[in-house]
Amino acid sequence: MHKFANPTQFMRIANAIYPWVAGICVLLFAAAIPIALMFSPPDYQQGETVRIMYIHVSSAWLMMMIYGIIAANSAMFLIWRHPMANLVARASAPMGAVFCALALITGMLWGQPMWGTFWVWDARLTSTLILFFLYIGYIALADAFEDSERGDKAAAILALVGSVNVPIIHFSVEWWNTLHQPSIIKASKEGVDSSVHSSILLPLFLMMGAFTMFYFALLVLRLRSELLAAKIRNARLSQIAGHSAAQPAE
Amino acid sequence: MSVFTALLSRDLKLALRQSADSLTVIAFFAIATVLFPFGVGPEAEVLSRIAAGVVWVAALLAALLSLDRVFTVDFEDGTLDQLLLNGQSMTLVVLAKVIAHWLTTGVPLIIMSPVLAVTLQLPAEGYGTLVLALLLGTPTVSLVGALGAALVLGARRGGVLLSLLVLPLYIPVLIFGTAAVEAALTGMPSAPMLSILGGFALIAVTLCPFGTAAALRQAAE
Amino acid sequence: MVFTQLHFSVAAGGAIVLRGPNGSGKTTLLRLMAGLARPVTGQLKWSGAALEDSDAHGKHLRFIGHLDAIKPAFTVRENLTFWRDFWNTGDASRVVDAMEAFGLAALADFPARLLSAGQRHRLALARLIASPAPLWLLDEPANALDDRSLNALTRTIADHRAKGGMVILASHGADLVSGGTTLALDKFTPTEVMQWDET
Amino acid sequence: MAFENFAAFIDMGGYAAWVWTAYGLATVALVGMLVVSRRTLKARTREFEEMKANRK
Repeated sequence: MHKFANPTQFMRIANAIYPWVAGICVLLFAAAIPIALMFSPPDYQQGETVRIMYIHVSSAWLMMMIYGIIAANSAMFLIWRHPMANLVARASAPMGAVFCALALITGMLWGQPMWGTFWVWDARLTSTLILFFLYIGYIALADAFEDSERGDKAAAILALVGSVNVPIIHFSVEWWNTLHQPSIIKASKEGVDSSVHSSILLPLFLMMGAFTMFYFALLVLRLRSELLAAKIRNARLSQIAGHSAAQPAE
Repeated sequence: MSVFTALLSRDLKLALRQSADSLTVIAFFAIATVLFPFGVGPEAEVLSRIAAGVVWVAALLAALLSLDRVFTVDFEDGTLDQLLLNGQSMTLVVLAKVIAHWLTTGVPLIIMSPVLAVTLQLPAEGYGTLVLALLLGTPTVSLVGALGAALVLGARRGGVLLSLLVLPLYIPVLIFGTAAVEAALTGMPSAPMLSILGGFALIAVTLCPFGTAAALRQAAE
Repeated sequence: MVFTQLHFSVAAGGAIVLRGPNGSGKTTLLRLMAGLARPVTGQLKWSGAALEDSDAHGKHLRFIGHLDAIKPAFTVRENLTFWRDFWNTGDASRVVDAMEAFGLAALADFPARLLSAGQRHRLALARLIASPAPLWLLDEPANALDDRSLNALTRTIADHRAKGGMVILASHGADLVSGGTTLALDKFTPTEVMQWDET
Repeated sequence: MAFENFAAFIDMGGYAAWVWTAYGLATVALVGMLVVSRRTLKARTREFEEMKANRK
């Protein structure tokens, strides 16, 4: 584990697997898109709108996976002070927020034809919305300080707090939803769940795989640029330190 | 324990001397609640349906308003550095601060809530549960809020950022707090919701002080 | 953060004066020693044992920084009493001793918001006497002090050392200690905060 | 193939507006992230190279 804490080591491995990840990502997309859009059959209840589900569920999967990755890396950063873990968390957060937004929007686009309205206070949509706010809070907090190290630590603590809270929020919203929701929506939701068969699973897994690989490939790119930013910042800092120490001699 | 008692009594004394601060929060609570009848109309049926929710939301917003100053003043005048050097435990310091905050804002909010509920036509069965729910829910509000306040110390736009961080975390308290009152109104037992609120408070009191202490330490660094 | 290869220790009754230009890291070093900041690498030892728990380290020391930690709504006496109660070292009568030592006795029941900058600084320094601790970390303690207060401070530091106390202070002005070690911080090369290997 | 002809494919069983908007937005989001990330990477690489050159 500690081997990965060294940025040079980490990036050497990351750069080595990057072409593979990117390649697999392209292949998966090449397979997933035609199957999801053309070759898979429409759902007997949902009709063609089931095709939205492939990207909706994939986005939702990534927003949760990325939150997990951020929380785990924040813990590693706070406990062992691995600089790389911090960079992984910070580079991931904007992507998590985008996938979260995508899950919300595709969920709405799926809900309109199915439920007749863009927004219902469905447990999943509501939890997703709250998770989106958590992402925005994380990103805002990480960027709110003049001293970037403070932002790193504050955001890492927030991510850990969030990771305790996400299950609690999810449970609360789920419970609240069963208390308030009329049964019609529940029924149509169960329709989706019970109709999960192989013709849907294949494009779904392909799409989820493609999205996941896309995230990892982009993560490597973003890590490179975060590392460069850190180098630039450090170079500037040492210039300032050099100047002030040189002053009395002049 | 000297750390805890000294700090708690200092904060209470300060709050008493600057009682305008607490009164402002209460005034905000009242104003925010009173806005709702103007927004939804004065019909007793509508108001009594939303009364519990409105009181809870307004209480959360009022508490949020007061959180800003929990650590900011101490941070700016150097007191926080000295508190960090307490020699015993930072968790005790945090607990003293949180309890002081709860006593100076949570308790006044609870006392004020039945009065505001009257203006919103809350049926008679609801008052006991509303006060109980607030009593069990506001400690979590103070604990989680203090954590948020510690995280945004020294941040740009700290106040707005604080609400962005803390409000989503308040949703579970809000859900069960209003559900408890609703249960009481429909003649169902409200004990399960109240015990869940108590459970939240227990989780918060075991975890939040550590997080807050860590956040305060890194704020001073 | 800004120094490398810095190694020093202070014995009972000893004193260290940190000297260096602005930005050389005197404050940073004092805060590191107080446990308020953590070194990227390196160790802080107390009586030969490495300090792991920064919470407990607080009881060894008093730190007087640029910010005075004074509540303007409290009187001078209340401000001091709170800190004495908070740390709970020394008896309650020391609050009065502390005010006398720094010429604040006449102001005891005035609200601190009426104090001048110099008086506020003296009130901050009075905490050293009100609630004693073996190690004093003082950041530019001579700032804003007149000659009489400067003498009071010099005397207080000498008393503290005579009783086996230690003092580490940052200063670019007056000499407040006799026979202490001087540590010139500009000799240590500044380095990068986090070192990255070139790829 | 789930569709009889190209027109049916475009029509998506009457749900064209929803399905194509969803896929369109997903494309915009993914391509957008890729473009933004690559652009910052390039900008930072350039800045870093310039700093190195200036130092020497």
